[in-house]
Formats: sequence, structure tokens, C-alpha cells
Amino acid sequence: MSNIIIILAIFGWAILTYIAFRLNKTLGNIFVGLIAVALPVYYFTYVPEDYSFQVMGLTLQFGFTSFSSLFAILVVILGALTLLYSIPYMNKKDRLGWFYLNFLFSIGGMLGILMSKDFVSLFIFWEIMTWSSYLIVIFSGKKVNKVGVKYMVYSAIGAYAMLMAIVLINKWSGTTNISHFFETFADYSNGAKILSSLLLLTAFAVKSALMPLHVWAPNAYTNSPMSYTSLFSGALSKMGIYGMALVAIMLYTNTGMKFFGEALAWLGAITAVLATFWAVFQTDIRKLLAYSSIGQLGYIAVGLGIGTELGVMAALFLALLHGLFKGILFMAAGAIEYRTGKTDFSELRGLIWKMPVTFFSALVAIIALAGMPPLSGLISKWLIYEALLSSEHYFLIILIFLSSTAAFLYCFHFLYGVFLGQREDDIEDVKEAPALMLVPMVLMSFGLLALGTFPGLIFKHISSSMSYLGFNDVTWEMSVLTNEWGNKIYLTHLNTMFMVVFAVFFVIITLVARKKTRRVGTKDIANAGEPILAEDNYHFSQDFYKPFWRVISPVMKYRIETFYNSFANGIGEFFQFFRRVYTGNGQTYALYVVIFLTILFIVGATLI
Amino acid sequence: MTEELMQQILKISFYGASLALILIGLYGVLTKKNLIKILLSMAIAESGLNLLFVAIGYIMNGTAPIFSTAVLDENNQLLETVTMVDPIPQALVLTAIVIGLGVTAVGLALVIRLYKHHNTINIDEIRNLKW
Amino acid sequence: MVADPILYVALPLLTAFLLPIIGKINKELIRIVPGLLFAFLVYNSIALFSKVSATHTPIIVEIAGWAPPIGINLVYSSFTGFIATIISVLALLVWAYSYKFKKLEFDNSLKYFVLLMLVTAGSIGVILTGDLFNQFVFLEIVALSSYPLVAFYRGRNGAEASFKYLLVGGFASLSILLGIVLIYSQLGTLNMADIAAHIDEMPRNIKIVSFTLLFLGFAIEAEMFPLNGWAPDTYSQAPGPIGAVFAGMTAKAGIYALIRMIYTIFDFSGAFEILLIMGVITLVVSEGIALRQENLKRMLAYSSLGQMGLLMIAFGINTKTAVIAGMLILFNHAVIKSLLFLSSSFLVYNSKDKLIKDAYGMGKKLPLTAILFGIGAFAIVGLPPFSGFWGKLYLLMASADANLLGLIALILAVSVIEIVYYFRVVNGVYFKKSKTEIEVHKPRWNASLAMIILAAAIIVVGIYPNIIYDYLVNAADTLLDKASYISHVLPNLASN
Amino acid sequence: MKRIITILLLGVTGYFVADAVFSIPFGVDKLNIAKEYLLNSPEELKVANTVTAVVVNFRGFDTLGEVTVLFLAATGLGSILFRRRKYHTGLNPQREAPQASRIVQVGGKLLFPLILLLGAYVFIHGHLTPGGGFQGGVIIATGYLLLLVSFRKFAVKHSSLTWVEAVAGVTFAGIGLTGLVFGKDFLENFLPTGVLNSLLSGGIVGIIYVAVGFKVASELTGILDTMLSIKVEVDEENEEN
Amino acid sequence: MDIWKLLLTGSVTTVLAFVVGMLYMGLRRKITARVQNRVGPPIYQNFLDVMKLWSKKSSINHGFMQHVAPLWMIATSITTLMFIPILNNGSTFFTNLTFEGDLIMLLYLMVVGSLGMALGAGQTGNPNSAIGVTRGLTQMVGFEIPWVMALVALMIQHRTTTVAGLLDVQVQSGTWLMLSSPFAFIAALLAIPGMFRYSPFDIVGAPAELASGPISEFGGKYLGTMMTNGAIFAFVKLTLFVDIFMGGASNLGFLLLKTFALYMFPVLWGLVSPRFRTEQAVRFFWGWPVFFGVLGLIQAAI
Repeated sequence: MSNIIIILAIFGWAILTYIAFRLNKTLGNIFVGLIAVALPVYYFTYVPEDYSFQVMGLTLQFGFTSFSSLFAILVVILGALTLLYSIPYMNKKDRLGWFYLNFLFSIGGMLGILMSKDFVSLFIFWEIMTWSSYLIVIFSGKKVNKVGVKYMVYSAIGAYAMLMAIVLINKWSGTTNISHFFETFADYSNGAKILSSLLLLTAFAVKSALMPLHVWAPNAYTNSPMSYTSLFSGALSKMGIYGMALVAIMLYTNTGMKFFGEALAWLGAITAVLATFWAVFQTDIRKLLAYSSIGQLGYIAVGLGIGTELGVMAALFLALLHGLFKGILFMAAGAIEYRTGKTDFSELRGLIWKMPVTFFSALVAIIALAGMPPLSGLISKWLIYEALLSSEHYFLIILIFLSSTAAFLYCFHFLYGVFLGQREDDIEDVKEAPALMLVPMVLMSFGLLALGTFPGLIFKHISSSMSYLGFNDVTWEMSVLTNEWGNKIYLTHLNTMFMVVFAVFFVIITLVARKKTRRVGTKDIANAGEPILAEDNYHFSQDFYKPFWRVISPVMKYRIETFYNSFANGIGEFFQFFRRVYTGNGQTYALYVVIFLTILFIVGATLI
Repeated sequence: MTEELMQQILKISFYGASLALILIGLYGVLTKKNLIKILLSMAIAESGLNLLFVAIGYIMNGTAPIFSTAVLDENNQLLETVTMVDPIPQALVLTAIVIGLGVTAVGLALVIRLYKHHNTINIDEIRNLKW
Repeated sequence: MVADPILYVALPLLTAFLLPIIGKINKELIRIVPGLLFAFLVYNSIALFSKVSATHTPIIVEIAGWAPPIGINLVYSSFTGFIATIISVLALLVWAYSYKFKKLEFDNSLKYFVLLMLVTAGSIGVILTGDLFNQFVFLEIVALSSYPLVAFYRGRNGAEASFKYLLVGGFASLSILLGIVLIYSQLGTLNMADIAAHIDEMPRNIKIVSFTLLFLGFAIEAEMFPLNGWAPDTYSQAPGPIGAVFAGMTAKAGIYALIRMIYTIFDFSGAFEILLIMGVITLVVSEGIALRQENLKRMLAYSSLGQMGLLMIAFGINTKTAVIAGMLILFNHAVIKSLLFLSSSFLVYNSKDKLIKDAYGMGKKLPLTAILFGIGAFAIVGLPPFSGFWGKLYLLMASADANLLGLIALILAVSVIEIVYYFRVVNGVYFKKSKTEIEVHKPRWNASLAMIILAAAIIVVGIYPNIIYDYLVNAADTLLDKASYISHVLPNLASN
Repeated sequence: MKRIITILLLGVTGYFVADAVFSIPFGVDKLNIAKEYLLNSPEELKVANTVTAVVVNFRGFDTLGEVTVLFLAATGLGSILFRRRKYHTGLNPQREAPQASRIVQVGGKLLFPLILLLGAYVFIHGHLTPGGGFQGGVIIATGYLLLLVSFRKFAVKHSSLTWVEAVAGVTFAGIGLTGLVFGKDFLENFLPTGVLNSLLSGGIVGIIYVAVGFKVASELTGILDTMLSIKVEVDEENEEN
Repeated sequence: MDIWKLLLTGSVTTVLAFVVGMLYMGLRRKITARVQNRVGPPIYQNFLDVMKLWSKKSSINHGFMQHVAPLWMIATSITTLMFIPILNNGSTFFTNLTFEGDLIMLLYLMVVGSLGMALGAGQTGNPNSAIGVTRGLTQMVGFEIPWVMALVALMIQHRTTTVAGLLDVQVQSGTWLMLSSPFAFIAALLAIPGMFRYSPFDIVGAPAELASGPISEFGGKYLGTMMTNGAIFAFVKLTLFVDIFMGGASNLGFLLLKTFALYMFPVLWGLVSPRFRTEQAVRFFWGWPVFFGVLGLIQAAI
């Protein structure tokens, strides 16, 4: 019972929060703060318990599995932090009650998904999550039809694919229980196997923005308030990963349908490459991060698709990690937006001078995103490569490497375009973000740092959740990584080495040199002998990666979005033709009646 | 002329006439442009249908289903020689006629309204609502 | 207080006849008395329906003291009672909504309420009656009270829509009557159970022709494509609350007649396939046309036709799950579509053309109405936790059980189209700026209450559908059990 | 072109219908339920005219619907044509038809009471002889039509029409409901049935038919009057829906 | 792990790397000059330059990131160096941390310095620096692909991901991997000039065009640190390549021979090639080198 209570409590609290905001803003903020604190406290102290009841002749079952609780940790932590972050971030906006209502509904929806042990309740919570996130995507009131409806349509395509799978599964196995489906899957006919698993995969692929179903994501991520996008990209998209993991491992890997797993991995790799390429050329920080998210989700799909122990481990680790670092990055973007009101690279520069804490949080996140030591990103990358190597995926690994190398490009673009470069007068009034916005970012940065050396903190949960997927006895060590061929890396040594050398030189150069150096502004530069005037700004922000664009533009010209749009238009035009049937002339309608009658007679005479 | 032949002639004439009326009415509804003519055609079709119904209820050499003193003996029993036709079609046709009347009346009222609004009773020109 | 199925029909008629006189006593009574009547009908429904669901045996009412094949009878079973209950509750809500509706002055409110009572009585009569010809009479009552309601306002389009309805409705009545004549000529009876019991005695060609004719007539009332040319016009031209009446009552009467004929009276198995195919065509075409509709009410009308298509699909599949799904969709369509019509009528209250863009920006001006419309839109596209979801789920489950994979895909694809056009409107209502300065008319509290009750029903059934599930199962069992229908109506038949 | 298509379609449809219709035997005794009616009408109800028995008693429910249809037609007509009840006298100031000739006027005045009498006779004897409420009502309405045609300014007094309409309708439905009060079915006879072929026979059948007669007469008269005195107010300014 | 031993051997290795790197760079200057018919600076000129830079008293500084950028780079180089086997004869002296990391990690470790560099260059506010960085990153996307293809081919074929493992393979079979896997070797070899950013791939810091690009705002001790780093890093790259493809070296003499021979390839190529534009460079790397990389992969797969 306690399981479902937590979700109902969140929903109830959402409504209470809505009412509180109608009464008084401060009261509402207090309500939000309370749930943000209560959520992790409650989650980490309660005792899980299974619960089921009958609805409409279907049995709904609830309860965490060891697998879903892994994701629940992410949802709870990220949900609480983003809620805290939202309090100052959203403070100046209108209709806060509405915002938090949907915010809490989507958190409740996510927990509900993770708690569902049968497909019907999974679908119900899935849809609750979808429409509540939809209502937040259109919250800003901008481009509601273009972005919002697109998001809803793609979500619906996914959700309806899932619904179709659910009814078919219900028909084949007589129950909608998820684990029962997995257990009996091997007995299905080949067609049933392929159909049901592909439908489920489509459903989850939409939410995890796998190409070619990613079209909604960049705009939806961009259009919702950044405090929500942290959760959206960090946790909500992981619901797709959650399902995808179940499909890929329980259905493909464990039943020998490796081909589909391979296909999934390839899709993931293509997603990773193309999304990264697109991210490189974005001029809006939110869009850049959005495409980056899609790319990272592609890596996860690769890990799940190949389905080896190491691959799954990599995927799950990256899924959690992505929640952390993309959470920080979107929060940083939000902080910048909050203080400057701008998100375009052409309008931002030099913010390191004004927002150092934000910068360092973002730096930590970027390093983790790029996969460099000494942060935890390296571990996820390492696991993926090792998994691909040991399962002999020659070309996938090249694609992944291409993607992660190209990722350096946008990582630098993000840091440079926003925080570095020549500062300008228009940022003189900018202040560091409010403390309540910084706290979540800094906390998550520390998390990334800790995981960089001690990934075992999370491997513990991952290995127990992987036992649900059929990987028993996954070995892990606190800070040593081992691949299938027995090659190891010692993270403590690596990181200590790096930090010690860094520290030694830091001390030397600071003590020896820094005292004698002079701090100058960004306009005091050697510009090939020409002095720069104070009013000129030479910040480099236009056509940032023009040469790279020249290289890959032949590929980038073909956008699947154009195809989708013309398809949708085609459907519209097709039915436009049918509208002509309703001519407005009553006599024509009468004629239809007679025509129909004639057809019925003829059909009746021949068929019945 | 035998009884059977008479029966066949009656059958063909009644059924044929009623079907012809129905088809003529439908033809009128589908082709006439004048709203009033359309309503009249519909009334014609209904008449044909009513005729058909009554014809179906007929029994050869039957009388009206009324137990008047002319068809009863002294004990109020029906005379052996009398066959009565089916009373149900007659009752139902009565209902059908009244319904037809109601529809026609409402239709005519609508035609009056449409004429006032559009200044025409050509059905092709009254097409504000479409698609 | 007494409760009797006959009161569903007799009392509204009596009140309708009395209302002109009552109006002479006090004009306010014209508005109040229908409300009392509808309240009584709701009471009647609850009393009877709880009795029927407790005993699982239908209540057979003989009229004029003659046992069924001789006299006319009413059958109040779990199936018919369920629909009758929906209709009577809906009638009460529509009355509450229309009470002091601004456009209804004293002079025409008499006619309005008389027509409303009669359309309710007619619809319930169609559903309860056990006699084919009697059903025809009630269908005509429904039709004849709909024509004036469509043309109720003084605009010219109302008369046009009404005339189209009358033209096509004339075909329907001709066709139904001809079908009845053919059946009568062979079996000499008009009682449905009696016909059903002896249907195999009919010559095959006459059976086919009469079936076809009845099918055509009822399909016109059930708004099947391509026989529904009149429907979008009437839905969009009738006064706001009447849209709800059409969606919730008259269309239900039509579809009921259709399925009663297919399920009980005739024994053609191919009929289900025809119903299924026509349902699919209706669904796809209507929803597709709604996609680019600019007129809000027409959009809702086409969407309503699409829902009727879903209903036909559900009943065309002809399994128990499918019938349960059908009953759910029937319930949802009645409740949700009514809510949409009622709320949208305030969104475009003073707009002349009822265009979607006239409703832009109403989220700020009419917050309650807009949110109710939003709930309706969410529910009709089948998002949980609203009631529309369960109908869709059950329909899909039924299609899966019947191995109709393509149908599942099609229904879902159409649902995506539905999402596109409904969400476009919802977005517009909330986020677009209104371009024209149209005066806003706020709903009175009674209208708001009616809409809130509908929304509450949507949410409650959505969250906890078990409260109607048992009734649905009973209803489905009742509909599918043809033999028990016959034996309940004609207990002597077996012994003869 | 359209005509040819129409003819073709109707031809196909007509073929199927004709095929069915002509396979129905003509003039053959194939009574089923009707046998019960022919048996019960004189025996139980003591109604000589079986058609009347069917209309009013066996299938009285249909007739109630039928009366409702008429009522609906009258109401609907009023609603569609928006006639406002401004005048309550016997004179209609809005009619502009030309005055009929003297002969018609005098003839009309002379015939009117006779027509009324005939109509009354027809519906009072509805259960004995051919005819009944509907027929009688229509006859009475013709009388009013005659007056409306003859006299330019003649108008029916609407308040009385309303009363007649309402009382007649209520009588029908009320008698039906009274059966329930006596513990019987709706529209079931609760009065003594009398002797076959006498005026006071048939129990409630006669009473209902009289009520139907009044109802039909008043509705039809109302319809005629409404049609003749229309003044549609087209409110182009306020084309509301 | 004996931390004191690591401290000792690590320091020795670092000094070795620094000296060798500096000498090679001096040789390059000399060779270039001779080819261009100049006398050229002495071979030890670079030592003099570094000493001069380290002893400079004043230099300007644009902020924290610029301050840490050279440290970041040198920390990266030295850490990387620690993970690379210098000799293949199993001597424990140069072992350092060789057995505690693998190639994948090294690949990522080697780019950390670039990031530090990029951030430091970014903070200076000099647009030339940022432009240089973008060019460098773009070029990196180019040459990493054939390089990784070659490595992947070897790693999968020999079922190890460590440098030491690949060394073992060569020692035991007695054949260099450049001979047994020629396509992978060619692909990797063609990528080498990109790593060294010598002509024709020197658009990143093109002195005439970009005022030396990323490093244009660094002076004094910062530049000195960067030069030191450059020397160490050059040694790291050469040793890594030798370890992987050329069987490593059993003593320092062979090591110097092999690395020098390898080093001559980008140097000599650079002498005869005009500069590529960025996109031309990327297209070059994605042309023949990738083709050979694919061949290498196919060879490994078969």
C-alpha cells in the first residue's frame, strides 16, 4: 500500500500546492520547498511493499523492482534539486501554481512508471507524465502549436505504440503483468516477438529521443523553463531508457534476438553522431544542450543495444550520470537566463567574471560530459568502449568515438561562448545566481567529482539492479574498472597522479610567477600590433565552427523533419479532399443515401 | 375471370402502383430543385408506402374489421361467411400518415424561413454550411 | 415515490402538454417544471437501475394490459437501463445549463423546454420500447423535435441545417417504415422478440431487403458515413446545449436502434462486418475532416461523428469485451462530448461564425470554462487518468482479441490526428492573443455547475472506473444474450 | 447526367425492393397477431371497430406518440416561424389575403357548424363506425380552414386553442397514468366495458378517442393559423446561432 | 605501490622525456633550416628559450583560467607519461603506472590538456586564440578517426586494451605490428602529422595569420611551461606509437632511434607541404587514412 500512497501523496500535494499558490506566493514556495525536502527523505527511509488491485477487470500491480529503484533514485534526487532550484528561478513568473502542479505531476508520473509492475498502470503513469510535461513545455506560451503539438504528437505516437503492444500482450498472455510477459516471451511466435518488442521499443525510443523519433526534443527542451528541462532531460527522458533497457535486455539479449539489439545499437550510434553534429552548430545554449542530450541518450542506447554486461553497466551508469551533468548544465543555462535574460551566444560573453560558481559547476559538468579524467564521465565512456571492443563492434566504436570527439567542439563552444571571451559593459550589472539556485548545482558537481574516483558508490546499485535484468553476480570494485579481457584501470592512481602533478605545478607557478604577474582586462591583448579600442569588441561568436560545417554540410542537408512535415501536410491535404464530400447541398446528401442503399443492396445480394 | 387471375391483377396493380409512387417520389426528391417540390415528392413517396402497407393487409373478399350489427348474428358471434381484413396495417398507416403530416408541416415552415432568408427556394443556392 | 419505466415516456409527454397552461399561471414555472421532471427521471433511473442490476432480470412493462406479442411493451434491462440513465442525467444537466440561458427569453423558452422534454422522452422511448413500429414512432418524435431545435435561433443557417436534416431524415423514416412493412407482411407481428424468434421463417430475399432498409434508416440516425451530411450542420447550428443533446441523446437513440436490430432482431453475421467497416470509414473520414476545420463547433461535430464511428467499430466486433468497450465509449461520448459542446458554447458565445480563432485568449477571460474544455479535450483523446482512456483501452483490447491488428493501428493513428486538432484549440484558448474584440459572456453558476458535474464524472470514472464496470459487464451480457431477451419478453413462447 | 444517375440508382434499388415486395402473396389470410386483436376487440373490450381498438388500446402507445408528433409539429412550427403571440382576440391584423367573395363567406358560415357537427360525430362514434379521433379532428380543422379562407381578418383565439390542446393531451396521458393508479398497466382499461355496438362501450377507448379528436382538431387548426399568419422576423443584424 | 619509487622513476622519466623532446624539437628546427638552405639555430636553442622564459620577471595574466591552463596541460602530459611503457624489456625501473591504465583511458587523458589550453586561451579574450582553438578542435575530429580505427583494429585483434598487452604481443611473436597489421599502421601514421600540428596541419597556430593562435596571449613562465609540456608530450606521442606499432624498445638507444625515425615523418612531410585549410585537413583525414583504417578493421575482423 505504501507504494501507491507515495504517488497519491505527490499528486495530492501538487493540488495543494496549486491552491497555495492561488492564495499566496510565499505559501506556495514553502509548499514546494517542503516537498523537495520530504521527497528524498521519505524515499530513502520507507520500506517498499507490493500492492495490487483490480480495475476494470485488469489487475494493477505496484512495487519497485531492484531495477526500477535505480532510476527512482535519480528521479527523487534530481526532482528534489530541480524543485529547490525552481523556487528562485520561477519566482518572477506568472501562473506558478499551474507550473508546480504539472511539475509535481510529472515527478509523480515518473515514480509511478517505475513502480508499475503491469503494463496498464505503466501506460497510465506514462501518459500522466506526458501530458504534464506537455503542459510545461507550452508554459512559456511561445510557439505552443509548433513545439507543443509536435511534442504531444510524437509522444502520442510512442504512447500509442505502447498501447498497441499492451493490448496484444494482454491478448497473447492473458495478463498485463510485466515480469510475466518477460518470462513467457520466449514462448511467443516469431511474429509476436518481433511485433510486440518493436512496438514497445518505439514507445520508449520516442521518450528517449532516439533518431528518427527525436524531432520533438530540441524544441521541447528549449521551450520549457530551464528548471524543468533539467528534470526533463535528466530524468524524464530516462523513463524511455528504463523501458528500452527492459526491451533490449529482457527481450533481445536474453532471448537470442540479437539482431534487433544490434539495430538498436546502430540507431543509437547514428543518433549520437548526428545529434552531436547538430549540437555543434547551435547558436542558442539551450538548443545546444538539448541536442547534446539527444546525443548522450544515443550512447545509452548503444550500450543497451549491444547488451553485454559491460554495455548495460555503461548504459546505466551513463543514464544516471547524464541526469547529474545535464541537470547542472541546464541549471547553469537557467541561471544565465535568469540573470541576463539572454540565451543566445551572440549576446553572451565573459560571464566567468560575474558568475564564477556557475562557471565552475558548468566546467565540472562539461568535463564529465566530455568524458575526460579525473571526472566520472571517463568511466562511462570507458565502459562503453570496452563493451564495444570486447563484443567486437568495430564500426560502432568508430561512430561513438567520432561523436564523442565532436562533442569536444560544442563543449568548448558552450564554455567559451557564455563564460569566456571579451567581457563587455552590458554584463557589469550581472550578479551571481541566487544561493538556492547554486546549491543544487554545487551539490551535483560534488557528486560528479566523487563518482569520478569512487564509481563503486553507484556500481553497488547498478549491479543489484542488473541482477533483475539477468546479469547475476556483476563484479564491481570501488575504484577499479575491469574489462572482459582483464585489463584494468586504477582510478585512484590516475586521479591522484593528475591532481598531485597539477597541485605541485600550481604551487610552483603561483608562488614563483603569480606574484610578479599583472592582472589585465580582456581588451589588453596582443592583436598583431594593433591596439584595440575600448568600444570595439572582438569576441568571437559568429560562424563558430564554419570549417567543420563546410566538411559535414553534405550530410546535414537531409533532415528527417522535412520529411515528417511533408508527410503531415500530405495527410492534411488528403482529408481536405474528403471535405468536398460535404458539399452543403442537402440533395447531394440525399443522393449519398440512395447510393449507399444501392451499394448495400448489391453487397447484401452478393455477400450475405 | 377466375379468382386467381383477379388476385394476380390486383396484386400487380396495387404493388406496382405503390412501388411506382415510391420511386417517383424518390426521383422527385433527388432531382427537383424547388424546395416545395421536394417536400411534395417526399409526401408522394410516403403515400405510396402507405398504399403498399394497406395492400399487404388486404385479404381477398374481406370486409372492414368492424363488428357492426351487419356482420354479427344474434349471439354477437361473427357470421361464418365474413372474412375480415387485417386491422393492424390500417391502424399503423393512420399513424404513418400523421407523422408524414407533421414532417411536411415542419418542412414547409422551414421552406418559408429559408425563402425569407435567401429569397429563393432553389436548393442549389442554399449552401452556406459546407465542408 | 413510484418508479416505473413507463414514466420515462408518459411523464414528459404529460408535462409537455401541460406546460403551456402552467405558463399561464406563472412564467417562471416554465423553466422550473421541466427541471423537476428531469430530476424525477433521474430518480426514476436510479431506482429502477439499481433494482435491475440487483436482480439481473429485465423489467418488462406491458402497455394496455396486453402481454407482449399482442400489446406494446417496454424492456428495461441492464443494457437499456444504462443508456436511459445516461440520457436522463444528461437531460437534467442540459436543463440546468439552459436554465436562464441568456438567449432563451420567456417567449421561446416554453418551446425550448417542451422540445427538450420531448426529445428526451423520444430518445428514451426508442431505447426502452420492445416494439419495432413503436420504435419508429419514437424515432420520429426525436427527429421532429430536433428539427425545430436546430432552427431555434433566428439566423438563416439554422433553417438550412434543419432542412437538410429533414430531407435526409425523411429518407430514414421512409426506409425504416418500408422495412417494417416487409417484416410485417411475412411474420404478422411487430414485437421485436417475436420477430427475433421467428426470423428464420422469413424468405431470404425479403429478409435481406428489410434488413438493408432498416439498417439504412437507423444508420442515418446513428450518423454513419456517408449518411451524415446533415450532422455537422445541425451540431454547429443548434443552440449550445442542443449539441450536447444531439451527441448524448439522439445519436445514442440511433445507434441503439441499429445495434438492437443487428444483435437481437436479425441473425446475419455479415451485418457485424458491415457495421465494423462502416465504423472504420466513418471514424477515419470524420476525424480527418476535423483536422483542418476552422469552425469550432463543426470541428466538435466531426469529432463527434468520429466517436460514433468508434462506437460502431466496438459494436461491430461483437465480442463481450467489445461490447463493454462500446458501452464505455457510449458513456464517454455522452459525457465528454456534452462537456465539450457546453463549454465551447461559452468560448464562442458572441462570435458570429464560431471560428476557433474567436476562442483565442479565452483562458484568461473565462478560466473555468476554458479549463473544463481542456479536461474534455484531454479526455476525448484518451489520456489517462480521464475516462476516455478506458474506453479506448477496452476497444483496443477487443480488437486485439478479434485479431484485428490493422484496426488497432488505425484507431491509434486516428487518435493522433485527434490530438493534433484538439490540442491546437486548447493551445489557442490558453496562449494565443484574441485578435477580435468579442464581448465575453460569463456562464451563470447553474451552467458552470452542470459543466463541473460532467467534468467530475469524467475524472471520477477515469480514476476509479470500477464504479461503472459491473454495470457495463451486466449490460454487455444482456445485449449479447439474445435468447434470454426473447424468453423474458415472451415467456410463453417456449411452451408453445 | 444527374438525372440518369438517379434513375439508374433508383432502378437498382427499385429492382431489389420490387423483388421482395412481389414475393409477398396478395390477399391471403396470413394473420398472426391480428387474429388476437380480432378476437379480443369484441370479446374483451367490447369495441366494434377493431381498428379503433388497435389504435387506442392495443397499440395505444403508438397513438400517444402520434399525438405527440402532432403537438411537436405545432410547437415546432411556432418555434421555426417565431410567431409572437401579440394578439389574443379573434382578429388577426397581420393577414393581408384578399377578401373572399360573398358566396364563399356565406357558404362558409353556413357550413361551419355542420362541419363541426360531422367531425364531432365521427370521433364520438370512433369505436363503432369507421373513423375516429384523427378523422374527426381533421374534419373540424377543415371547418376552421374554411373560415380562415373566407374571412380575411379571422383568426383563431390562441388562448383557447392552447387550453383545448393541453386539456386533450393531458386527458390522454392522464387516463393512461390513471391505469397505474388502479394498479393496472399504462393505458389499460379500468372502466366498465359496456355492451358491444352501443355508444357507451369500450371503456376508456371512447374517451381517449374524443380527447384525440379535440387534440387533432386544435393542433391542425393551430398549424393552419400559424402558416397563414406568418410574419417571419429576420433579424439580419443578430444572426445568432 | 611504492610511492617513493614512483616519485623517483617518475621524475627520471619526466626529465628524460623533457630532454629528448627538447632535443627533437631543436633537431627539427635545424633540419628545417638546412632544407631551406639556412644555417639554423643550434640544437640546444630550445633549452635556452625555456630557460629564458622561466626566468622572465613579469608577465601579464587575464584571469584564473589562463593561470591554470599551462598547469593543466603539463599535469596531463606527465600523467600520461606515467602510463606509457618506455621499454619493453620488463625492467621495473621505467614501469611507473604502466599496468594501471589502458589505451582508451590514454586517448581521453591526452585530450585533457587541450581542453585546459582551450579554456585558458578563451579567457584571454583574444579572438585569434578562440579561432585557433576551434580550428584545432575541428582538426582533432579529423585525425582522431583514423588513429582510433587503427587502435581498435589492433585491440580487438589481440584482445587487449593495454599498451603493455600490445607490447607483449609483439615481443612474443617477434613481429612488429606495423608489419602484421600494415593497414592500421598506415592509417595511424597518416594521423601523426595532425597530432603534431606541423605543416600542412599547422593552421591552428598559423603565426602569420593568427598570431600563433591559442598561445598568442601566453608569455613568460606560462609560455615556458607550455614549451616544457610540448617537449614531454611529443615524447609521449612518439613513445606510444613506437610501443604500439614498432615493437617498443629494449633499451633507450633503440627507443631514441625508433622515435627519431618516426619523428622524421611529420617533420619531413611538413617541409614539402603547403598549409591545409581546416576543412581541407579534415577532408584529408577522412579520405585515405580512413580508407586504410577501414581496411585495417576488415583485416582485424577477418
